[in-house]
Amino acid sequence: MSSPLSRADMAKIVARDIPAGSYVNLGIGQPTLVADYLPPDKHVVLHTENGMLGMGPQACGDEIDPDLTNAGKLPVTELPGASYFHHADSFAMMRGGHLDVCVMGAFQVSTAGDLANWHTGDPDAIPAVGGAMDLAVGAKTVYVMMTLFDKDGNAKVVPECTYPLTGLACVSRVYTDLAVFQLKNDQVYVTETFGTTVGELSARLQIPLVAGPSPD
Amino acid sequence: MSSPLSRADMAKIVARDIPAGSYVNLGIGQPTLVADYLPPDKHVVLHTENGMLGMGPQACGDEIDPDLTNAGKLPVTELPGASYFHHADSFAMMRGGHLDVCVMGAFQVSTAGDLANWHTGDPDAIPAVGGAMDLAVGAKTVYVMMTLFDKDGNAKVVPECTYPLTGLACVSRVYTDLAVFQLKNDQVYVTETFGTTVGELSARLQIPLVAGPSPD
Amino acid sequence: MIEVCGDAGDALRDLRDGATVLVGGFGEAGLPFGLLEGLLRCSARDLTVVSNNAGNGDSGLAAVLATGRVKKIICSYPRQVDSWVFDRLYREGRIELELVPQGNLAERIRAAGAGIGGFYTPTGVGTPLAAGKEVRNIAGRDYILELPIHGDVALIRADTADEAGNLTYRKTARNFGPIMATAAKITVAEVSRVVPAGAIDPESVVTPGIFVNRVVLASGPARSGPARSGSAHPGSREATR
Amino acid sequence: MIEVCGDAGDALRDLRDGATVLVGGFGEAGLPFGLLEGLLRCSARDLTVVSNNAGNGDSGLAAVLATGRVKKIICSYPRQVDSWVFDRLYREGRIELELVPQGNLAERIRAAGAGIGGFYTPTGVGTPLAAGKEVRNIAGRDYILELPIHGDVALIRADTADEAGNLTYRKTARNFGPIMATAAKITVAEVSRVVPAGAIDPESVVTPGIFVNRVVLASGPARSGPARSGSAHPGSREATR
Repeated sequence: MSSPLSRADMAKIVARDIPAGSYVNLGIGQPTLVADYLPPDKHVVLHTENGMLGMGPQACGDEIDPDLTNAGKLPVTELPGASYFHHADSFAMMRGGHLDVCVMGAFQVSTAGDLANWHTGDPDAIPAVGGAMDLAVGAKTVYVMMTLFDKDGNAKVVPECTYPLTGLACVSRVYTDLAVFQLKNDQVYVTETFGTTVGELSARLQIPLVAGPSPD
Repeated sequence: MSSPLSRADMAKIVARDIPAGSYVNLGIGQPTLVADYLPPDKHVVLHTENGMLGMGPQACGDEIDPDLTNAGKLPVTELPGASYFHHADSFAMMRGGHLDVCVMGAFQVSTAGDLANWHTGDPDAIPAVGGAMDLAVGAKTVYVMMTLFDKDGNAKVVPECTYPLTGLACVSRVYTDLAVFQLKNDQVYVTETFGTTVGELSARLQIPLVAGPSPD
Repeated sequence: MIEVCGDAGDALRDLRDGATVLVGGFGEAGLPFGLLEGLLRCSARDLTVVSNNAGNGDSGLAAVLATGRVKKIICSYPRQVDSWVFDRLYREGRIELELVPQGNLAERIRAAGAGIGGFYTPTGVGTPLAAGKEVRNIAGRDYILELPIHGDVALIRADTADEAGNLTYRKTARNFGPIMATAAKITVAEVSRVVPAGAIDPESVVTPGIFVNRVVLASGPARSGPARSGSAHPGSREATR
Repeated sequence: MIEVCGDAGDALRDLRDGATVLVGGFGEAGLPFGLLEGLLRCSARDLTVVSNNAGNGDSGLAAVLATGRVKKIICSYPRQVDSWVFDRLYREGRIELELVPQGNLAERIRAAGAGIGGFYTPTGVGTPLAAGKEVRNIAGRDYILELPIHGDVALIRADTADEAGNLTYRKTARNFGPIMATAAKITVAEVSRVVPAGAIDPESVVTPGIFVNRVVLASGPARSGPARSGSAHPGSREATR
């Protein structure tokens, strides 16, 4: 594409790349948008770590039930075939490698696939981790969805994370407004660019990039 | 009493000593007889480790359902207030110290409360342990119910077990045909005798016995 | 048999200074509001609270924290848009925080209830939250050792209780309730109704009665419709106060 | 979505030599007889079977053992009055036995499904079954380290499946089914009926569909009555073959 992606466009291509029939956890914030672009005939089942499989769209009006929320504490709905379970079972499902894909936001992702998304390292910040570390190590595939540069222009795909880590070598794809990256064996592959080129990105990121998808 | 107890009499006094409102697991074999002497108004709830609380009496005739058995694989019934759960939850309940009492048979019990009830030590025997070791360490109180002497006249309350152990220092009471013993701090207290005396028992068992209940 | 308490204060009568209190809920779903109000009126101090979050707004768990009687909280996600009570106490150094990844928190509570002495988890390896914890490689993967979290009291919100203490929950309000019920010496459940033993299908019991000591009826109308199998029963008591 | 297989042979099509097969059941309750018949007709050899018992009489698991294609069994209670097939193989040195206390067996299977690398259990401490295992004192009590048991395939018996793969069970036939379903790469459930997604109450699902890959209808009439909430549904398929 000829211009950077909007958030909605990013959500669309993440949704496009989720295999049909997958069990998927969408992290809080931006990744929840992905749900809007998963057609029912793709049979993707959404997991929310607060104890549910088969989560439906956000609830509106009369549908709102304070006992039925997603991990971001927003009211959601229930689809046919849903099930409820307690927190230990829910995280056993995650840690045990049963989820096919999780999609999370990030502050930084390293070329080795290390993820930093729970703490800015600011000594004054109140830390909160939630289920991010469990998702990072548990899902079979971790997709990150974020802008490629922060507000100050700093790259978020980096040689080594400087923020406190969430998980080691866990991210396999990074979806950004400017490009889609695959991370494999310490190599960074660029599979798509949006309004930029691999050469431009390589210069800005100051990391070696390989054009095209990783060999299988 | 003036004569040794029958099996039914032993079951009766075990039942008498189970506190009202207890959650109880009755091991396979002889201990299952105890259920017959627990009056409903005592509100004792029976656990069976194959995944049920609220087990009722053995099933007869049309009640028999191959999907509803006790740990001895005998058909049983379900009482109001029953619940079913899987094996990991069932043994979590046991290991987590939630059962008040379990009643088991034994080959030997030592004065320290060590229990041997799963293997005779015969090198030719095929070993089988089932849930015995889990019950031994899990229940708050372990009662043993057995004859005091084996067929060859060997004592089954012993200074040290010679058979392979099921659990260490786990038995607190031993109900036998000739006496009831409390085990505490390596002392053996005799709270009741049946057709014998503490002196006679001490001579036959060749272990020091204290007449009367243990101090609290 | 469970004890049906007249009010939350009665249900919390034996709460001691220094106790560890497990509080169910994820955000407000499954938060036992009535029991937390009872906790507000207790005098016990130096409490350790174990809960996924550290309170929202000024009510519920936040109100309890505001009393200054909680010395430590063990949770996964204290910082929220409306966690100002916790935020202030934390910045003032008036409350200690043990931050635990949510899955490790859940598994540590389960381990306590299940008599497990400790377990190896991959979650947190290589992160600041593994600091000081034993790392062990098992079958080619690194794990850290986590220990159980036991409670003196668990305060949970369920949907229906029967007189044998069996509980069902509602939707994602189930969350930490079933595992906290197993991990405390005394478990108190706030419920929408109490039905006779046998009115809950034994196949659908989520928390068996062995884990429940006391129940209190929630105030206000129940969110749920009548119990699926217990509604028509003449002995059922609904929360209508 | 699950795959509804035409027969047990189809459901077991990818079973390989050397595979570890988790087999549900406690005695005959919850034993997947149809799948075991399918296993009889497979050619895979050098199997490791994980099951509470080691077969009864001459059918079911005993018939599978009798083929000589099982090199090892991991179980808690092989010796029973009617375990003559296992007894003979064992005495002839033709089958290896790993004896595990029943609760440790269940917890090791659960650990595999839950991604736990190992756990400390008090069960077995000081006994011959702790031989060679690490002993560790935690908070004043001795525990032994136990490792997870993973399966390549789990063969379980459930009651109702919906098309999303959710399962319910019947009474004490539940036993090892729910944990084995979590611990294998491929889980096959033998069921009495398949109902449309949504026909099982989401609060009453015991095994969520994520853990189930294939289902096969049991032959012979179902022991249970129709599903509590799915019976009237026109899309339901009952086992009537």
